[in-house]
Amino acid sequence: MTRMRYAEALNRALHEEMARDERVCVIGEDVGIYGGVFKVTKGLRERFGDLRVRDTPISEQAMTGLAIGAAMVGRRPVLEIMYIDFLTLCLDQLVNQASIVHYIWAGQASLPFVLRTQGGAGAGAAAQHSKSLDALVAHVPGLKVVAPATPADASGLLVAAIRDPNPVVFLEHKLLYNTTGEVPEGDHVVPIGQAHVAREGTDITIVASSKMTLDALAAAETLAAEGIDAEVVDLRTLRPLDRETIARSVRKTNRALVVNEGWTTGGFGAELSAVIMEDAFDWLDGPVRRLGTADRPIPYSLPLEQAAVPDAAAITRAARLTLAG
Amino acid sequence: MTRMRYAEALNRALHEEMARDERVCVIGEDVGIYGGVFKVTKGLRERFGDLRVRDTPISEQAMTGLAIGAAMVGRRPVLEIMYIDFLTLCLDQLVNQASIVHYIWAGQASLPFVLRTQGGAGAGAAAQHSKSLDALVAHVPGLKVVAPATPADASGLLVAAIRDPNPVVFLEHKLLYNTTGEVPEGDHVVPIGQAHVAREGTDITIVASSKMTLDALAAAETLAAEGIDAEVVDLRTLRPLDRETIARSVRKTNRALVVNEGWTTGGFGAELSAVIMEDAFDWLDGPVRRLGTADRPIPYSLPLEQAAVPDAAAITRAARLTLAG
Amino acid sequence: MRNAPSAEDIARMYRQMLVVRAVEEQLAVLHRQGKTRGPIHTCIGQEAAGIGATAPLEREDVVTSTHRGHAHFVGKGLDLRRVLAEIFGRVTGYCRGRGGHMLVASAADGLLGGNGIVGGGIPIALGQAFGFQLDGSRRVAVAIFGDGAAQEGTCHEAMNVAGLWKLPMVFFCEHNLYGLTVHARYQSSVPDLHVRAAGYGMPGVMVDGNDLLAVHGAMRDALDRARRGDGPTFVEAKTYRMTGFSTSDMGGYQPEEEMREWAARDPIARTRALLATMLDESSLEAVERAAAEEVEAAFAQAMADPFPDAAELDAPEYAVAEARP
Amino acid sequence: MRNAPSAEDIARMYRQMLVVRAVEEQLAVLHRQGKTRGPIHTCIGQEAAGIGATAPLEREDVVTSTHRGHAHFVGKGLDLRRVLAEIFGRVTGYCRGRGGHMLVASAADGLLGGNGIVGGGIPIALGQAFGFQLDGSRRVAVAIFGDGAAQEGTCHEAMNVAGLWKLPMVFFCEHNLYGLTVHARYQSSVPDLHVRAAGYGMPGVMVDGNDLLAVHGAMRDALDRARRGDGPTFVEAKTYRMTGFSTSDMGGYQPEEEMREWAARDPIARTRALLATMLDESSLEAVERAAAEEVEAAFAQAMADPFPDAAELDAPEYAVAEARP
Ligand SMILES: Cc1ncc(C[n+]2csc(CCOP(=O)(O)OP(=O)(O)O)c2C)c(N)n1
Ligand SMILES: Cc1ncc(C[n+]2csc(CCOP(=O)(O)OP(=O)(O)O)c2C)c(N)n1
Ligand SMILES: [Mg+2]
Ligand SMILES: [Mg+2]
Repeated sequence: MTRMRYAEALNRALHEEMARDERVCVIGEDVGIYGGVFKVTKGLRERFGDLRVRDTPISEQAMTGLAIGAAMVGRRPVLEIMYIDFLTLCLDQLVNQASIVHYIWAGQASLPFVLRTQGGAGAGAAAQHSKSLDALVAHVPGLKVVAPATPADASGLLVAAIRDPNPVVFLEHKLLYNTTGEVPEGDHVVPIGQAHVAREGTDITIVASSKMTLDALAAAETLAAEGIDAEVVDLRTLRPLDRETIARSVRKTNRALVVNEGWTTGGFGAELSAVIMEDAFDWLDGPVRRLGTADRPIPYSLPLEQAAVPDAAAITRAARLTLAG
Repeated sequence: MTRMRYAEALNRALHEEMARDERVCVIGEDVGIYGGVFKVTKGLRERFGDLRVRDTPISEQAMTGLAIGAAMVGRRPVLEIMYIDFLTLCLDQLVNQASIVHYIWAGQASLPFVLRTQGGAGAGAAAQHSKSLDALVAHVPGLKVVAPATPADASGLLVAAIRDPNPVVFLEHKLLYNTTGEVPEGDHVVPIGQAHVAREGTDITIVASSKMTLDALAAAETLAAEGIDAEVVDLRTLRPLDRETIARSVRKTNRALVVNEGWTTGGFGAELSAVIMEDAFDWLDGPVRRLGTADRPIPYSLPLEQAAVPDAAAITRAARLTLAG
Repeated sequence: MRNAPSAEDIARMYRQMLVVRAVEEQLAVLHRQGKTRGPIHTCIGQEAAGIGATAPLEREDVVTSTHRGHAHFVGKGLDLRRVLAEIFGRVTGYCRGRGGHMLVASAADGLLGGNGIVGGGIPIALGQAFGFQLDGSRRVAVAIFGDGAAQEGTCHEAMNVAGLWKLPMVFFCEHNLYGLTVHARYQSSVPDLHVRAAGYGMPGVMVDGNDLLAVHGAMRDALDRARRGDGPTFVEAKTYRMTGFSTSDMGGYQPEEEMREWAARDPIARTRALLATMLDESSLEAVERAAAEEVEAAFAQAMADPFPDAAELDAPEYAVAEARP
Repeated sequence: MRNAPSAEDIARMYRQMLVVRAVEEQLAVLHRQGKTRGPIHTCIGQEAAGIGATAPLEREDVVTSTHRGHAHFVGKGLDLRRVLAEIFGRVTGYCRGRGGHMLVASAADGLLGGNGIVGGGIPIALGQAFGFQLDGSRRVAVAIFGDGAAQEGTCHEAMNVAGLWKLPMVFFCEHNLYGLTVHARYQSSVPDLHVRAAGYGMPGVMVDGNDLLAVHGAMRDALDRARRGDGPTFVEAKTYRMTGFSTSDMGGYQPEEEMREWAARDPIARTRALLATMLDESSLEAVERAAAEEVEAAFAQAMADPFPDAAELDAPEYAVAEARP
């Protein structure tokens, strides 16, 4: 185990996978000479050369297609899209091209590529640089979507994503890059599709992912002081969703709060609520509660942004209401 | 009242609104000389000229921006995007631009434009021309999303959409264009944001929209023959959602099936399920059931496409299961 | 100049052109009989362009095609029966009937693949070329697209990257004067699209797209250039769609005089006239008979082939192992 | 050639340039003191381009700006205090603090608006120009964007439409040699972007972007052309960002020699030298003092202004009536 930052864990995984497999290449805006605006691709160009680590023009559509095409002929590209807000520019290639190839071509080709991006609010980056658009990709058959909360999971899931023969959308969070945690040595792989109980508890299940997992864990401590024992399920993967782990937890606690940083309406929290409805209705002592970002474009000014986006305090309040519901 | 096809009802609404308000203009691929590939814009160019009715290059991104910019300076553009599948190309302009202007600029501008498009399967149009991507836009604050099922609602909602000072995504369905129904004469406006009980019933609520409403009504007839009295709520508007009407119905019937033609996972059906959970949990005698398209790219071959997409028979089966649940 | 193709080469291409023409004429007949499903786009009149662009390719070169790909499928050597089976949704089709007419793909033949998203295949070809450059191979990626597609952002982004990175790629534009029903004069700010190549650091070439040898020669030059590592070429083939946009075209927008003018330049007649200077009439007739027989046999087989079982819908959403061309 | 601007005009623009420079230098200081929030992009070294592009505009002309818009805000006549208040998230800001640094907009001044999506404003300007053309007005829409943005698909699509429809529009490209941290040689297939204009049926002009009069003159010509109904112009201003990309830039990628070379061409020094041939030293100093005082006062006011109340988050998602510039 080594203690490191989330960004470092990702960087290490990239170094290791590029060294391990010559087919892995890294492309994106500012990923080469500068090492990425969040420094996740630091040192890769120096080590692996400017053919395998390529600074690209600002052309997200073409870059997504580039990743698809390169994967189709045997490469394993890792594409960095600087902000998840720009995923809207990649979506045609993801939805109409990447997601269909394996199934529609009846298995003639697989597309082993990773689209790394980062989202989330809290940095005063305003309406076009703070969103959490996970719902847009988690809806699409053929894509996998992961959203690790810890350095260990970031590293292990990135390795798994690079080795996966499918397109994987890899969601990081701008406020997680500087968080630290222990990361196992050696060939550390976290399988895609497995949620994980980050904290055991008996009174309520809080389902979360990415930064919301950390906030949920903090909320659980506050709740514990009030005598409420919360279980926190960290999804880690949004698609394919580990319904089993969620259902098992809710069947135990009989109460559920689902937290997702995307906009509440039509967000991934809706999917979680529906899944609990379907898999654990008879065990529920009250309605599943949803917590997400307010249904507004994310405002810049600090008091407004803080009011818009869930944090540990908001989760704590929502958990109390869930138990009262 | 006049009996007409859904496509004709839309066409009439466009004619009337263009005649009524000089600011209304129509843009899109093949909307002018040809009158639209579904003939919804027929006769407009001849009548209103080629400045107000413009055939455009195949440039969906720019066309969406064009609608935004023209709306910003006082026009009321109606943009046709030929297939909803291409909405992925419009999404950046919709999500990062159109949806934020009113709120983020603190009311300095409104964007009165309509993006008309059509979706849905059943025509053998395959994976890139058969989707129902309503979930992608219904998630976005600042956009309105409507999906009429009948000629009367198509006409009345299109008029409302054109007169609305916000961006409205107007979802048609390729298999509805040739369906017929009575359309009121005169200034027929159906307010955005109001669902409507298309069939009253006492045993189960089926929530649907667009073509699924017709299928749900057909299913209700079959169910009636079995002694099951289904209520069908036709949403008409997906965003802002009329939660009231849904809740009222479910509180009466105590059972709910939500039907949406989009992919099931992360689809708009999830939002409906979550909303019922939140607004009517205590009235539910069993879990809300979701019915959507199979979580696969939509296959071409008839037996596969039929198996993938919900129809009246699938709704009937799902309703029975809901009551058994 | 390189050696011109031999009489034998030309006869082979002539036969391919005849096959394409016969296939499409037969599809139109079957459409009228209600025996096809979904729209079918024919390239009648464009066979010299489509065959001239694909016949000079080596098997390991790859092509991204369009919604109008029959000539590319034949030129790239696909098995006609399996192409037709795909068009008829049979399990013996290249994609087991999942793709349909617009999504035919044959990984083994480097046809990767048809595409229903206008401009959607261009960035994928870019990625394939990028993969080949990384491999240091002599493979070339050919993006085929229409004059309408050239107005999509993807085309521009891909041209810039290809020119910048000197990728082994050919942009082959079939300029048939129309994008769906709209004449190029309403779609393009310039009549000749190859002039844009200068803005992307690559040569732009224009050829008479109804002159098989001209297309073939331009394509060979472009391929040589790409294999030498000198980068991409933009080839614009001026041609004409002698029929409607698709089998669902209601017509009325192609002026009769224009149709007549182009009929006089029918590439099949022209290629026959050319061959007649090299082969005697009976050899020509033998070629024609062979083509007709090939087509007849392929239709007979394909239409007798079985549909996939509905249960195939559940084929895996994800690849479990890498599969590639 | 038209009359050159008077000494008074130049002095006014010089003062605007000084204001921009002083604002940005002060923002950098405040950033280091932790008193700003989110990234702030400065245009130090580019003031002649930004002011030269916007100062010749009439009030009813409109500008879509970028993430680096301070010069445009000042050149278009916005109130500095309200610009700064927006940057500091105050309720007195143009967007009541909701927009922040990248999303300043002033409908009354035709600044519509800043934009954090690279290339995102270009199609919106296209739509504004389309609206003006429909109105038959003499207003012009100016899209300002960087050399990086010119590689986005939106730029190409918009150029094609503008050239095709002869819209009253100017494409003003601030070519500052970098897109974020990546040098143009890694982003653009051609060193000069104005050469692309030929592919879109519009004139392309290149000017020394650090020469205020050259920019101003090119812009006036372009505006005249647009007002005459002759269509768009692409103006490329070659300039340089004398500082990092934003306040969060970690540097290291701009070679010292390059920095030195461009420092010698500092547009402020050059404009001062030019003015010194027209005005005496004390007049110049008066201008400089006035600029400094204006900036100081604006900062003092803006930073004393209140934040919005958190409850403002709930401001309406939708417009209820039309509002427009
Ligand atoms: C992104 C997208 N926009 C629009 C369409 C609808 N459409 C299909 S083919 C076509 C015309 C394409 O014109 P061109 O590229 O010239 O090809 P051609 O049909 O002439 O061969 C259009 C508009 C589509 N399939 N995809
Ligand atoms: C669509 C999109 N892609 C990427 C970014 C991240 N980004 C912000 S500014 C920038 C560089 C833009 O370069 P250029 O257009 O030359 O403008 P400059 O910063 O040089 O003024 C990038 C890549 C973004 N904001 N939007
Ligand atoms: Mg064409
Ligand atoms: Mg730049």
